[in-house]
Amino acid sequence: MEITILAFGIAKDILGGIRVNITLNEPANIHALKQQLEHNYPPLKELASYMIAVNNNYASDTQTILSTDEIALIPPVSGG
Amino acid sequence: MEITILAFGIAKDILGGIRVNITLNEPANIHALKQQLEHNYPPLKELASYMIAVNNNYASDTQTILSTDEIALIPPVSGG
Amino acid sequence: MHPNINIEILSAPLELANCLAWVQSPTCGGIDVFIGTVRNATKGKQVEKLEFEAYLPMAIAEMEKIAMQAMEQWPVEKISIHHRTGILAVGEIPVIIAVAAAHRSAAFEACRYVIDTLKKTVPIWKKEFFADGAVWVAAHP
Amino acid sequence: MHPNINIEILSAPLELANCLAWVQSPTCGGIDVFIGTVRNATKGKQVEKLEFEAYLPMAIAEMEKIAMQAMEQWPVEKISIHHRTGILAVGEIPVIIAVAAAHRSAAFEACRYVIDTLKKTVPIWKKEFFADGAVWVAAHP
Repeated sequence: MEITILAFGIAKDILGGIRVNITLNEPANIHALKQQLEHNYPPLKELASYMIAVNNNYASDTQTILSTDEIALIPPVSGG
Repeated sequence: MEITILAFGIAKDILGGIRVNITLNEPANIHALKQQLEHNYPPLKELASYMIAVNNNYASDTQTILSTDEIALIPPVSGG
Repeated sequence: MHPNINIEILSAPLELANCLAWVQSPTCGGIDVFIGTVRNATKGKQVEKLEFEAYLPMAIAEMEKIAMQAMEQWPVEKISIHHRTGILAVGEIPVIIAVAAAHRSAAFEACRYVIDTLKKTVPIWKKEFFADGAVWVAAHP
Repeated sequence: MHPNINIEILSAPLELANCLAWVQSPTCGGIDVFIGTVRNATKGKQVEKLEFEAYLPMAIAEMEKIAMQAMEQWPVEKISIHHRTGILAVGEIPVIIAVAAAHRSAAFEACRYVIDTLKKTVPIWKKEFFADGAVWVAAHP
Protein backbone atom coordinates (compact mmCIF):
# COMPACT_ATOMS: atom_id res chain seq x y z
CA MET A 1 0.00 0.00 0.00
CA GLU A 2 1.04 3.60 -0.48
CA ILE A 3 0.90 5.93 2.49
CA THR A 4 1.63 9.62 2.85
CA ILE A 5 4.13 10.73 5.48
CA LEU A 6 3.93 14.21 6.97
CA ALA A 7 7.39 15.54 7.84
CA PHE A 8 8.41 18.40 10.12
CA GLY A 9 11.55 20.22 11.18
CA ILE A 10 14.73 18.50 10.06
CA ALA A 11 12.69 15.50 8.80
CA LYS A 12 11.10 17.79 6.22
CA ASP A 13 14.60 18.70 5.01
CA ILE A 14 15.71 15.02 4.89
CA LEU A 15 12.59 13.80 3.07
CA GLY A 16 12.61 16.81 0.76
CA GLY A 17 9.07 17.94 1.50
CA ILE A 18 6.20 18.24 3.95
CA ARG A 19 4.32 15.31 2.34
CA VAL A 20 6.14 12.29 0.91
CA ASN A 21 4.62 9.03 -0.33
CA ILE A 22 6.10 5.67 0.62
CA THR A 23 5.15 2.12 -0.42
CA LEU A 24 4.87 -0.63 2.21
CA ASN A 25 3.96 -4.33 2.05
CA GLU A 26 0.70 -5.11 3.86
CA PRO A 27 0.10 -5.65 6.69
CA ALA A 28 2.53 -2.96 7.84
CA ASN A 29 3.45 -1.79 11.30
CA ILE A 30 5.50 1.13 12.61
CA HIS A 31 8.69 -0.92 12.76
CA ALA A 32 8.38 -1.80 9.04
CA LEU A 33 7.66 1.83 8.19
CA LYS A 34 10.78 2.99 10.04
CA GLN A 35 12.93 0.42 8.23
CA GLN A 36 11.57 1.53 4.86
CA LEU A 37 12.05 5.20 5.74
CA GLU A 38 15.65 4.63 6.85
CA HIS A 39 16.28 2.64 3.66
CA ASN A 40 14.91 5.44 1.46
CA TYR A 41 16.37 8.31 3.55
CA PRO A 42 19.57 7.14 5.32
CA PRO A 43 20.21 10.52 7.06
CA LEU A 44 17.26 9.66 9.35
CA LYS A 45 19.63 7.22 11.09
CA GLU A 46 21.82 10.15 12.13
CA LEU A 47 19.07 11.88 14.10
CA ALA A 48 19.25 11.84 17.90
CA SER A 49 15.91 9.98 17.74
CA TYR A 50 12.59 10.16 15.96
CA MET A 51 9.04 9.00 16.54
CA ILE A 52 6.11 8.14 14.32
CA ALA A 53 2.69 9.59 15.14
CA VAL A 54 -0.50 7.93 13.92
CA ASN A 55 -3.63 10.08 13.91
CA ASN A 56 -2.01 12.64 16.25
CA ASN A 57 -0.73 10.12 18.80
CA TYR A 58 2.76 8.76 19.30
CA ALA A 59 2.81 5.14 18.08
CA SER A 60 4.71 2.09 19.36
CA ASP A 61 6.80 -0.07 16.99
CA THR A 62 4.17 -2.85 16.95
CA GLN A 63 1.21 -0.66 16.02
CA THR A 64 -0.40 -1.58 12.68
CA ILE A 65 -0.77 1.06 9.97
CA LEU A 66 -3.87 1.49 7.83
CA SER A 67 -3.78 3.36 4.53
CA THR A 68 -6.35 5.79 5.93
CA ASP A 69 -4.18 6.78 8.93
CA GLU A 70 -2.53 10.18 9.18
CA ILE A 71 1.15 9.31 9.63
CA ALA A 72 3.73 11.88 10.75
CA LEU A 73 7.49 11.66 11.16
CA ILE A 74 8.42 13.46 14.38
CA PRO A 75 12.12 14.32 14.79
CA PRO A 76 13.39 15.49 18.24
CA VAL A 77 11.04 18.25 19.41
CA SER A 78 12.31 21.63 20.64
CA GLY A 79 9.30 23.80 21.42
CA GLY A 80 8.94 26.24 24.32
CA MET B 1 13.70 59.11 77.72
CA GLU B 2 10.58 59.39 75.63
CA ILE B 3 10.45 57.58 72.32
CA THR B 4 7.81 57.42 69.60
CA ILE B 5 6.57 54.02 68.47
CA LEU B 6 5.14 53.52 65.00
CA ALA B 7 2.41 50.89 65.00
CA PHE B 8 0.88 48.95 62.09
CA GLY B 9 -1.88 46.45 61.47
CA ILE B 10 -3.36 45.06 64.65
CA ALA B 11 -0.67 46.83 66.73
CA LYS B 12 -2.14 50.14 65.60
CA ASP B 13 -5.52 49.02 66.93
CA ILE B 14 -4.01 47.85 70.26
CA LEU B 15 -1.94 51.00 70.81
CA GLY B 16 -4.79 53.23 69.64
CA GLY B 17 -2.86 55.06 66.96
CA ILE B 18 -0.12 55.04 64.35
CA ARG B 19 2.27 56.98 66.61
CA VAL B 20 2.36 56.48 70.36
CA ASN B 21 4.88 57.87 72.85
CA ILE B 22 6.39 55.70 75.57
CA THR B 23 8.80 56.54 78.43
CA LEU B 24 11.79 54.28 79.12
CA ASN B 25 14.63 54.40 81.67
CA GLU B 26 18.03 54.94 80.02
CA PRO B 27 19.95 53.07 78.79
CA ALA B 28 17.15 51.09 77.18
CA ASN B 29 17.25 48.05 74.95
CA ILE B 30 14.63 46.21 72.89
CA HIS B 31 13.86 43.80 75.72
CA ALA B 32 13.07 46.69 78.08
CA LEU B 33 10.92 48.35 75.43
CA LYS B 34 8.90 45.15 74.90
CA GLN B 35 8.34 44.80 78.65
CA GLN B 36 7.13 48.39 78.93
CA LEU B 37 4.89 47.99 75.86
CA GLU B 38 3.33 44.80 77.23
CA HIS B 39 2.82 46.50 80.60
CA ASN B 40 1.07 49.49 78.98
CA TYR B 41 -0.83 47.43 76.36
CA PRO B 42 -1.47 43.89 77.69
CA PRO B 43 -3.27 42.67 74.51
CA LEU B 44 0.19 42.65 72.82
CA LYS B 45 0.88 39.45 74.80
CA GLU B 46 -1.99 37.73 72.96
CA LEU B 47 -0.42 38.22 69.53
CA ALA B 48 1.08 35.21 67.75
CA SER B 49 4.38 37.14 67.89
CA TYR B 50 5.71 40.62 67.26
CA MET B 51 9.02 42.21 66.39
CA ILE B 52 10.57 45.61 66.92
CA ALA B 53 12.28 47.35 64.01
CA VAL B 54 14.90 50.03 64.56
CA ASN B 55 15.63 52.33 61.62
CA ASN B 56 13.93 49.93 59.18
CA ASN B 57 15.73 46.79 60.39
CA TYR B 58 14.48 44.00 62.63
CA ALA B 59 16.20 44.35 66.03
CA SER B 60 17.36 41.73 68.52
CA ASP B 61 16.35 41.90 72.20
CA THR B 62 19.79 43.13 73.27
CA GLN B 63 20.00 46.03 70.82
CA THR B 64 20.24 49.46 72.51
CA ILE B 65 17.72 52.16 71.66
CA LEU B 66 18.58 55.80 71.11
CA SER B 67 15.99 58.57 71.33
CA THR B 68 16.75 59.48 67.73
CA ASP B 69 15.97 55.97 66.38
CA GLU B 70 12.86 55.26 64.33
CA ILE B 71 11.15 52.49 66.30
CA ALA B 72 8.32 50.41 64.84
CA LEU B 73 6.15 47.71 66.37
CA ILE B 74 5.74 44.93 63.78
CA PRO B 75 2.92 42.44 64.46
CA PRO B 76 2.82 39.19 62.38
CA VAL B 77 3.12 40.20 58.74
CA SER B 78 0.70 38.98 56.05
CA GLY B 79 1.65 40.59 52.77
CA GLY B 80 1.56 38.98 49.36
CA MET C 1 18.61 50.14 44.94
CA HIS C 2 20.51 47.45 43.02
CA PRO C 3 20.29 48.27 39.28
CA ASN C 4 18.75 44.87 38.44
CA ILE C 5 16.06 45.11 41.14
CA ASN C 6 12.81 47.04 40.82
CA ILE C 7 10.59 47.43 43.91
CA GLU C 8 7.37 49.41 43.99
CA ILE C 9 4.60 49.75 46.57
CA LEU C 10 1.58 51.30 44.91
CA SER C 11 -1.90 52.39 45.96
CA ALA C 12 -3.13 52.10 42.34
CA PRO C 13 -3.86 48.82 40.47
CA LEU C 14 -0.70 46.87 39.60
CA GLU C 15 0.16 46.51 35.91
CA LEU C 16 1.65 43.17 34.88
CA ALA C 17 2.95 44.72 31.66
CA ASN C 18 5.14 47.11 33.69
CA CYS C 19 6.82 44.31 35.66
CA LEU C 20 7.33 42.26 32.51
CA ALA C 21 8.78 45.16 30.50
CA TRP C 22 11.17 45.92 33.36
CA VAL C 23 12.66 42.41 33.55
CA GLN C 24 12.73 41.53 29.83
CA SER C 25 16.21 41.37 28.37
CA PRO C 26 17.84 39.91 25.23
CA THR C 27 20.08 37.75 27.45
CA CYS C 28 17.13 36.03 29.15
CA GLY C 29 15.42 32.89 27.95
CA GLY C 30 12.74 32.64 30.61
CA ILE C 31 10.66 34.77 32.93
CA ASP C 32 8.65 33.39 35.81
CA VAL C 33 5.90 35.62 37.15
CA PHE C 34 3.85 35.12 40.28
CA ILE C 35 0.60 37.06 40.50
CA GLY C 36 -1.29 37.04 43.77
CA THR C 37 -5.05 37.52 43.42
CA VAL C 38 -7.71 38.19 46.06
CA ARG C 39 -9.70 35.00 46.66
CA ASN C 40 -13.43 35.13 47.43
CA ALA C 41 -13.04 32.84 50.46
CA THR C 42 -10.61 31.94 53.24
CA LYS C 43 -11.02 28.78 55.31
CA GLY C 44 -14.49 28.35 53.82
CA LYS C 45 -15.67 31.83 54.83
CA GLN C 46 -16.70 34.36 52.18
CA VAL C 47 -14.33 37.33 51.81
CA GLU C 48 -15.83 40.68 50.77
CA LYS C 49 -12.62 42.68 50.34
CA LEU C 50 -9.06 42.99 51.67
CA GLU C 51 -7.05 45.91 52.96
CA PHE C 52 -3.26 46.03 52.77
CA GLU C 53 -1.19 48.34 54.94
CA ALA C 54 2.59 48.72 54.53
CA TYR C 55 5.41 50.19 56.62
CA LEU C 56 6.70 51.82 53.47
CA PRO C 57 10.45 52.45 53.73
CA MET C 58 11.08 49.22 55.66
CA ALA C 59 8.88 47.14 53.34
CA ILE C 60 10.86 48.37 50.35
CA ALA C 61 14.16 47.69 52.15
CA GLU C 62 13.06 44.15 53.12
CA MET C 63 11.90 43.38 49.57
CA GLU C 64 15.24 44.56 48.22
CA LYS C 65 17.03 42.27 50.72
CA ILE C 66 14.95 39.30 49.53
CA ALA C 67 15.67 40.08 45.88
CA MET C 68 19.40 40.37 46.68
CA GLN C 69 19.32 36.98 48.46
CA ALA C 70 17.60 35.45 45.42
CA MET C 71 20.26 36.88 43.10
CA GLU C 72 22.98 35.40 45.32
CA GLN C 73 21.37 31.95 45.31
CA TRP C 74 20.31 31.59 41.65
CA PRO C 75 21.71 32.91 38.36
CA VAL C 76 18.88 35.36 37.68
CA GLU C 77 19.28 38.68 35.89
CA LYS C 78 16.42 40.92 36.92
CA ILE C 79 13.74 40.93 39.60
CA SER C 80 10.69 43.18 39.80
CA ILE C 81 8.40 43.17 42.86
CA HIS C 82 5.27 45.31 42.95
CA HIS C 83 2.94 45.29 45.96
CA ARG C 84 -0.40 47.01 46.31
CA THR C 85 -1.78 48.87 49.35
CA GLY C 86 -5.29 49.98 50.23
CA ILE C 87 -8.67 48.31 49.69
CA LEU C 88 -8.78 45.47 47.13
CA ALA C 89 -11.87 43.72 45.78
CA VAL C 90 -12.05 39.98 44.99
CA GLY C 91 -10.01 39.26 41.84
CA GLU C 92 -7.69 42.25 42.25
CA ILE C 93 -3.92 41.81 42.42
CA PRO C 94 -2.03 42.46 45.70
CA VAL C 95 1.39 41.39 44.43
CA ILE C 96 3.35 40.68 41.25
CA ILE C 97 6.85 39.16 41.23
CA ALA C 98 8.69 38.81 37.91
CA VAL C 99 12.09 37.10 37.65
CA ALA C 100 14.08 36.90 34.41
CA ALA C 101 16.97 34.47 33.90
CA ALA C 102 18.99 32.92 31.11
CA HIS C 103 17.47 29.53 32.01
CA ARG C 104 14.00 28.82 33.36
CA SER C 105 14.96 26.70 36.36
CA ALA C 106 16.61 29.65 38.13
CA ALA C 107 13.65 31.92 37.32
CA PHE C 108 11.14 29.47 38.84
CA GLU C 109 13.17 28.82 41.98
CA ALA C 110 14.03 32.45 42.64
CA CYS C 111 10.42 33.59 42.08
CA ARG C 112 9.16 30.97 44.52
CA TYR C 113 11.77 32.04 47.07
CA VAL C 114 10.81 35.69 46.76
CA ILE C 115 7.07 35.17 47.34
CA ASP C 116 7.59 32.64 50.15
CA THR C 117 10.05 34.93 51.95
CA LEU C 118 8.05 38.10 51.29
CA LYS C 119 5.11 36.59 53.13
CA LYS C 120 7.32 35.89 56.16
CA THR C 121 9.43 39.02 56.54
CA VAL C 122 8.09 42.07 54.68
CA PRO C 123 6.19 44.50 56.96
CA ILE C 124 2.88 44.49 55.10
CA TRP C 125 -0.41 43.58 56.77
CA LYS C 126 -3.63 42.20 55.35
CA LYS C 127 -7.07 42.73 56.85
CA GLU C 128 -9.84 40.41 55.68
CA PHE C 129 -13.40 41.78 55.62
CA PHE C 130 -16.27 39.34 56.06
CA ALA C 131 -20.02 39.99 56.24
CA ASP C 132 -19.77 39.86 60.06
CA GLY C 133 -16.54 41.75 60.72
CA ALA C 134 -12.86 42.06 59.88
CA VAL C 135 -9.60 40.47 61.11
CA TRP C 136 -5.90 41.16 60.68
CA VAL C 137 -4.54 37.95 59.14
CA ALA C 138 -2.12 35.85 61.24
CA ALA C 139 -2.21 38.31 64.16
CA HIS C 140 -3.33 35.76 66.73
CA PRO C 141 -2.26 32.11 67.27
CA MET D 1 -11.13 20.65 24.98
CA HIS D 2 -11.50 20.53 28.79
CA PRO D 3 -13.43 23.66 29.88
CA ASN D 4 -10.64 24.74 32.27
CA ILE D 5 -7.88 24.40 29.65
CA ASN D 6 -7.08 26.96 26.96
CA ILE D 7 -4.56 26.04 24.24
CA GLU D 8 -3.63 28.28 21.33
CA ILE D 9 -0.94 28.09 18.67
CA LEU D 10 -0.62 31.47 17.00
CA SER D 11 1.43 33.01 14.22
CA ALA D 12 0.92 36.51 15.69
CA PRO D 13 2.65 37.92 18.81
CA LEU D 14 1.43 36.33 22.05
CA GLU D 15 -0.44 38.55 24.49
CA LEU D 16 0.24 37.91 28.17
CA ALA D 17 -2.95 39.79 29.09
CA ASN D 18 -5.05 37.22 27.18
CA CYS D 19 -3.56 34.26 29.08
CA LEU D 20 -3.94 36.05 32.39
CA ALA D 21 -7.54 37.09 31.76
CA TRP D 22 -8.39 33.53 30.78
CA VAL D 23 -7.11 31.94 34.00
CA GLN D 24 -8.15 34.62 36.52
CA SER D 25 -10.96 33.53 38.80
CA PRO D 26 -12.44 34.70 42.13
CA THR D 27 -11.66 31.29 43.64
CA CYS D 28 -7.91 31.57 42.89
CA GLY D 29 -5.31 33.09 45.18
CA GLY D 30 -2.29 32.71 42.96
CA ILE D 31 -1.28 32.54 39.33
CA ASP D 32 2.12 31.38 38.13
CA VAL D 33 3.10 32.40 34.62
CA PHE D 34 6.08 31.20 32.62
CA ILE D 35 7.10 33.35 29.67
CA GLY D 36 9.73 32.03 27.29
CA THR D 37 11.75 34.72 25.52
CA VAL D 38 14.18 34.47 22.61
CA ARG D 39 17.75 34.76 23.93
CA ASN D 40 20.44 36.51 21.90
CA ALA D 41 22.87 33.60 22.33
CA THR D 42 22.99 29.82 22.68
CA LYS D 43 26.11 28.01 23.90
CA GLY D 44 28.01 31.27 23.51
CA LYS D 45 27.04 31.74 19.85
CA GLN D 46 25.04 34.79 18.78
CA VAL D 47 21.48 34.03 17.68
CA GLU D 48 19.94 36.26 15.01
CA LYS D 49 16.40 34.89 15.02
CA LEU D 50 14.39 31.71 15.63
CA GLU D 51 11.79 29.91 13.58
CA PHE D 52 9.13 27.69 15.19
CA GLU D 53 7.21 25.08 13.23
CA ALA D 54 4.32 23.08 14.73
CA TYR D 55 2.39 19.95 13.74
CA LEU D 56 -0.77 21.81 14.58
CA PRO D 57 -3.53 19.35 15.54
CA MET D 58 -1.14 17.00 17.32
CA ALA D 59 0.67 19.84 19.13
CA ILE D 60 -2.66 21.07 20.48
CA ALA D 61 -3.66 17.54 21.51
CA GLU D 62 -0.31 16.96 23.28
CA MET D 63 -0.54 20.28 25.12
CA GLU D 64 -4.05 19.40 26.26
CA LYS D 65 -2.76 16.03 27.55
CA ILE D 66 -0.03 17.79 29.54
CA ALA D 67 -2.51 20.26 31.03
CA MET D 68 -4.81 17.36 31.97
CA GLN D 69 -1.89 15.56 33.65
CA ALA D 70 -1.07 18.73 35.60
CA MET D 71 -4.69 19.06 36.75
CA GLU D 72 -4.64 15.44 37.93
CA GLN D 73 -1.41 15.93 39.90
CA TRP D 74 -2.02 19.32 41.53
CA PRO D 75 -5.14 21.19 42.71
CA VAL D 76 -5.09 23.85 39.98
CA GLU D 77 -8.17 25.44 38.49
CA LYS D 78 -7.26 26.79 35.06
CA ILE D 79 -4.38 26.41 32.63
CA SER D 80 -3.70 28.49 29.53
CA ILE D 81 -0.89 27.58 27.10
CA HIS D 82 -0.13 29.79 24.11
CA HIS D 83 2.68 28.93 21.67
CA ARG D 84 3.95 31.00 18.79
CA THR D 85 4.96 29.81 15.30
CA GLY D 86 6.96 31.49 12.55
CA ILE D 87 10.00 33.76 12.70
CA LEU D 88 10.79 35.38 16.07
CA ALA D 89 13.34 38.07 16.79
CA VAL D 90 15.48 38.24 19.96
CA GLY D 91 13.28 39.29 22.90
CA GLU D 92 10.05 37.97 21.37
CA ILE D 93 7.90 35.41 23.20
CA PRO D 94 7.61 31.81 21.89
CA VAL D 95 5.50 30.48 24.76
CA ILE D 96 3.33 31.59 27.68
CA ILE D 97 1.95 29.22 30.32
CA ALA D 98 -0.42 30.54 32.97
CA VAL D 99 -1.70 28.37 35.83
CA ALA D 100 -4.24 29.57 38.39
CA ALA D 101 -4.84 27.81 41.70
CA ALA D 102 -6.38 28.44 45.09
CA HIS D 103 -2.89 28.20 46.62
CA ARG D 104 0.40 29.22 45.06
CA SER D 105 2.35 26.02 45.62
CA ALA D 106 0.16 24.07 43.18
CA ALA D 107 0.35 26.87 40.61
CA PHE D 108 4.18 26.91 40.70
CA GLU D 109 4.56 23.14 40.51
CA ALA D 110 2.00 22.63 37.75
CA CYS D 111 3.43 25.48 35.65
CA ARG D 112 6.92 24.03 35.95
CA TYR D 113 5.60 20.58 34.98
CA VAL D 114 3.81 21.98 31.92
CA ILE D 115 6.85 23.79 30.48
CA ASP D 116 9.26 20.93 31.26
CA THR D 117 6.96 18.35 29.65
CA LEU D 118 6.01 20.57 26.71
CA LYS D 119 9.68 20.77 25.73
CA LYS D 120 9.92 16.96 25.70
CA THR D 121 6.72 15.82 24.00
CA VAL D 122 4.92 18.54 22.02
CA PRO D 123 5.60 18.36 18.25
CA ILE D 124 7.02 21.83 17.78
CA TRP D 125 10.46 22.47 16.29
CA LYS D 126 12.84 25.37 16.70
CA LYS D 127 15.41 26.44 14.12
CA GLU D 128 18.21 28.71 15.30
CA PHE D 129 19.65 31.20 12.81
CA PHE D 130 23.27 32.29 13.25
CA ALA D 131 25.41 34.58 11.08
CA ASP D 132 26.92 31.47 9.43
CA GLY D 133 23.87 29.25 9.01
CA ALA D 134 20.90 27.63 10.74
CA VAL D 135 20.25 24.43 12.71
CA TRP D 136 17.21 22.53 13.92
CA VAL D 137 17.68 22.39 17.71
CA ALA D 138 18.28 18.94 19.29
CA ALA D 139 17.98 17.13 15.95
CA HIS D 140 21.38 15.47 16.16
CA PRO D 141 23.17 13.83 19.11
